[in-house]
Amino acid sequence: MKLRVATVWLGGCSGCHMSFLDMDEFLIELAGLIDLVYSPVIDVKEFPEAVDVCLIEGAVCNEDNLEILRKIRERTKVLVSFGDCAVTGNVPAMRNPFGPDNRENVLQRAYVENARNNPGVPKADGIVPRLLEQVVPVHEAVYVEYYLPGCPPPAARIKEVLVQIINGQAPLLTGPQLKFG
Amino acid sequence: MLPLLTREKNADRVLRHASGDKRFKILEVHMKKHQFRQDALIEVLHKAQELFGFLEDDLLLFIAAKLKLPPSRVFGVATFYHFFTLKPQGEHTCVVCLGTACYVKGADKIMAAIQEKYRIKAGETTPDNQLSLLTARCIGACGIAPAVTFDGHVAPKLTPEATLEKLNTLI
Amino acid sequence: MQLDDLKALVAKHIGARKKIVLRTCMSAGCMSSQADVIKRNLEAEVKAQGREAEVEVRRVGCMGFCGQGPLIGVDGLSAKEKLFEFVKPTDAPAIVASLQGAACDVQVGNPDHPFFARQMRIVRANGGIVDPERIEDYLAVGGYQALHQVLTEMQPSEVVDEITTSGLRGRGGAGFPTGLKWGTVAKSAGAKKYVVCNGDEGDPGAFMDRSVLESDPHIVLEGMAIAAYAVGADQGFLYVRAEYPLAISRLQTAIKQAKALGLLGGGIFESPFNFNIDIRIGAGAFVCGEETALMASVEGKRGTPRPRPPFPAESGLWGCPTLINNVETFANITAIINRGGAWYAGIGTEKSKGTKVFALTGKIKNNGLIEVPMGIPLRQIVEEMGGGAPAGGHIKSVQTGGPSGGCIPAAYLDTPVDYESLTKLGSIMGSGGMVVMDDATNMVEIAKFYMEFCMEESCGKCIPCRAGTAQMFHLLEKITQRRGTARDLAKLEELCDMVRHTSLCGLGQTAPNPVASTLKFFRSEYEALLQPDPFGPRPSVTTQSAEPVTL
Amino acid sequence: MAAKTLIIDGKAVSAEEGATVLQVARDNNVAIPTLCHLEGVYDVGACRLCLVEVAGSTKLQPACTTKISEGMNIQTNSDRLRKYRRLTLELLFAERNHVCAVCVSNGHCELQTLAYSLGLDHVRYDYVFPKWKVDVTHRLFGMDHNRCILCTRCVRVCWHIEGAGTKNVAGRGATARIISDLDQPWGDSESCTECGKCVMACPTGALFHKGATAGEMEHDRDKLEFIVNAREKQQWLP
Repeated sequence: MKLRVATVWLGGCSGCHMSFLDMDEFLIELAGLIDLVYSPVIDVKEFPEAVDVCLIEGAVCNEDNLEILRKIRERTKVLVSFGDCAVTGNVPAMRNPFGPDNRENVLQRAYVENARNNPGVPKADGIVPRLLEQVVPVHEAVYVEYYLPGCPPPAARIKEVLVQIINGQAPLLTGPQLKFG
Repeated sequence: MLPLLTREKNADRVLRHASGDKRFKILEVHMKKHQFRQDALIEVLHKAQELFGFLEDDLLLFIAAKLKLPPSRVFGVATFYHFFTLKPQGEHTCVVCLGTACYVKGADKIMAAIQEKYRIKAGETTPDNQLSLLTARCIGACGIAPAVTFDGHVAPKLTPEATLEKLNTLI
Repeated sequence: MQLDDLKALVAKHIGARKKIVLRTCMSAGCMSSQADVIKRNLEAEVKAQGREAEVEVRRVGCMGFCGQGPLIGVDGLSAKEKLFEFVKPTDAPAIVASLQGAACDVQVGNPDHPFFARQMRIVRANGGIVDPERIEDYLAVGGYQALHQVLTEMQPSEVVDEITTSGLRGRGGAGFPTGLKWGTVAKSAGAKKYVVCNGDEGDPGAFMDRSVLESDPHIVLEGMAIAAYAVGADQGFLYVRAEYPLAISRLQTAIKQAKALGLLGGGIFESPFNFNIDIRIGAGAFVCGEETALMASVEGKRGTPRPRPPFPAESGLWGCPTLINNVETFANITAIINRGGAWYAGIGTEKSKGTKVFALTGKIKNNGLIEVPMGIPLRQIVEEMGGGAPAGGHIKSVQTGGPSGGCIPAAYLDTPVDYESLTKLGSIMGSGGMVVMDDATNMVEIAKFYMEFCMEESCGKCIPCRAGTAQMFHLLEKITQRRGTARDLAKLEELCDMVRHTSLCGLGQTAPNPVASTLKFFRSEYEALLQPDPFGPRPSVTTQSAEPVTL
Repeated sequence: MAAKTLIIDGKAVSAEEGATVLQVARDNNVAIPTLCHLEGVYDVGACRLCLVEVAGSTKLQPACTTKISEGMNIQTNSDRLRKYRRLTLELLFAERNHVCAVCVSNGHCELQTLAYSLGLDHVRYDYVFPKWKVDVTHRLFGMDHNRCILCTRCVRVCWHIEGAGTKNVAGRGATARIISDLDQPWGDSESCTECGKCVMACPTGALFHKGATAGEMEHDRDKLEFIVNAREKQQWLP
């Protein structure tokens, strides 16, 4: 049976997924080795049950992130923090040092100060999820088995980890393969 | 820019300014007593704080100039020790001892009561400049815990109520 | 000045004494309850009642029973001293009248109380007896005779030998053999050497050194002078916390008086030995109790420690060999010289000789300072001398060693108080703080209290102490706020080990002790606060695909 | 000077008396990680990364300040030491705001390099996210306190190589910080000679040349060693 693999995009720039797509021709080989059951690049709405491996891009920034992450943890055997935002909080977490008001300030900056048309923070339910007081890396919210740092992780590094996992090994990165940033 | 040749240097300005203030004279006499030794810096800072109430930048620069020390060294020392303050203090000070003996006997509750009533945290001064709230690590008065120092006088075996009452009469 | 001149001075001083002496404790504890007003009132009352011929009021240092203060001791009335407790300024007329037999309702203490009876006073022999601001009083109890003896009859090496024989160990906490330290400094080459007295008593809940400095400053000065002679130093520094203004002013007075009589300064007792002592005032930094940090502070710098070796004995103040001992260590010296090292070695246990002063505080009936022989069971101290927990409470643990020590549970109260036994329990002797906690005390909160202390007192130089104590405090906060999980507790334990073994100085190395010892003896209190971890680690999983992939 | 023989990681080596364990290890190609150590200035033993095990001693010793002695038996890379080093780095990353992706020194940072060399793939401790300022008032240089690890290299080069004493540490504990003069904006400092040695010395992106963008800031630490050798040993060529 092929591994049921998911990738998910939380609070991040999607650069890690771009890097994933950068694996080029290996993607074709990969398609024969795994079942991609959930991902921003495929059209599945609900995170499925019984997933073997999930790569998580992005930090935990809002209540939606937290909710889906917990669901993912319950339905997945192995979680991999995918990229610096997931591993360290990285750029999304740069609002944290600005204290308890950082949420309001971020929204103000994004939707009012930088708005060309119709400035105003969206208020209706379900449009902008409530931001968490602090952005946290994935492993502060749920337990994570493996870490794949980099901003973004180069395609070769992602491939290395995937191949090891598919081969049933605990992925092991060493030296510059672990470089943050 | 390289050291400014035209503008007056900070140290010169401070020395000129200090010549009109008697307290600087007293401080200088004190430094002389220590032969302007650099290792007397902490003693000098004690005296300066006693004379001026707190250590402002010009005062630190004056000391640096007289003891022939780089300003960064004087600032580094002044901010290392909790006893020195670089901000002006309120009319009255209230130092709550948070040593272990006082703590197990309820100093935290005394602290909470003052913070709640005067809406200031440790290290802060009320907006009307009446009261500065400080904490001490241990004033060595453990036998009479919990102890609070009001304007330099230690009061023994206090309760939150008694402390607030003392402050009431003080302010 | 020669010894005979001193003796004449003493004889005159004793001759001027009056029959009845009202000893008024004017140490910081009793002063906070208006002991100065009480003394003034007593003096006025003695005059008013016309008793000036027979009665004198004497300012004395700490009598020890601080929790019952202000205290007035009465000598010369009967064979036994009488002790008035909880004295108020308005009690003065009644107290003076009682000297002639009038009834008096001021509470009278029992001098046979185990709090006093179980004590053995060497360091505090003169506390509460001599006037700390009059050198004549100190001379009258044999003061400076030990210094005279070493200067006139002993070689420096003989002094070191005597201290070695006594088995005295450093009273600042670590318990390093004092004789060995003196010997090392004495042997170190150097034209200039220093003697430093560490009076930076920073442990919260400890006030032994304050009391000694306030009550009997000369015993410390004399101890330092003897040490200086033994190691070949001519300059001393006495480092005192700024939080102890009374101790500082009494030391200044004492030094001035000793200099005036030629007991400090040049050519002491008309010998070639010179010794000067300067006071250095701390400014609120616990880390300055660490000897290398203290030296940096004496040099007027930021009080940050440095790696040892080199040890101060070889390279200390300004690179010169430097002897650093604690106040209580120096206060033991005159007795050892006067009565011999062998006598001292006969007190205490095999490895811990002599007596130790403790500040007995916290949830206990009798608060105050006690001096007991080493090896006394902890139970005797807290139950017999201390009278146990106040009504309704039960003793849960005894904290020794302050932020560097640990909490000893009630089940171990039969432990003898000596360096090794306390260390075995995960605590330390420390400088002598002994804070009793009853069953209302939450041990996790206590651990957090100490960790916050260490975090705020960390100098910030080394990473494990600066960032490690901050993380440990954060974890303790999470746990006490019921946000912590078993994983957080594991991280806390991991940091206990790491901070202990990698920190630069004693502050960091011992900072985990209060956490480690409460985890050892009161683990269930931590566990009761932990939260479930539903998104925590999974049972181990394997992912095995059908075909191996080739790269 | 007498030669001493000792064992480092099971290998017998000899070296001149007075040398430190770190010097001898490096001369013999034994890598010991360091952060506060900098060739050319005295050591402070603050980062604790170079701690080694010395047989017969229960205490770990910093290789940078520990002098060798005859018959010493040293372990530089035990499991225990690796664990402590990793923890030390975790504490550093959690302490301030090190965001490698947007750092001027990304790719040229000693902290970053050490982290991956020691296998640090994530930080298990909660990030503190303190609020620190960036001082860009100086004409040529900037100081980002978010990236400072308080190694005090800048302080030491400013005092002992340049002699200006502009930089020092103020405050203490977690709030300790590097200052210029009386904690003024760097640009207002009267003592700064603009020599740039502090920037050369910095192991991270805390001190940087203005105008350097992410990944562009390379520190030239060899220059400092060169200056010291030229000044003290009259040696201009390696």
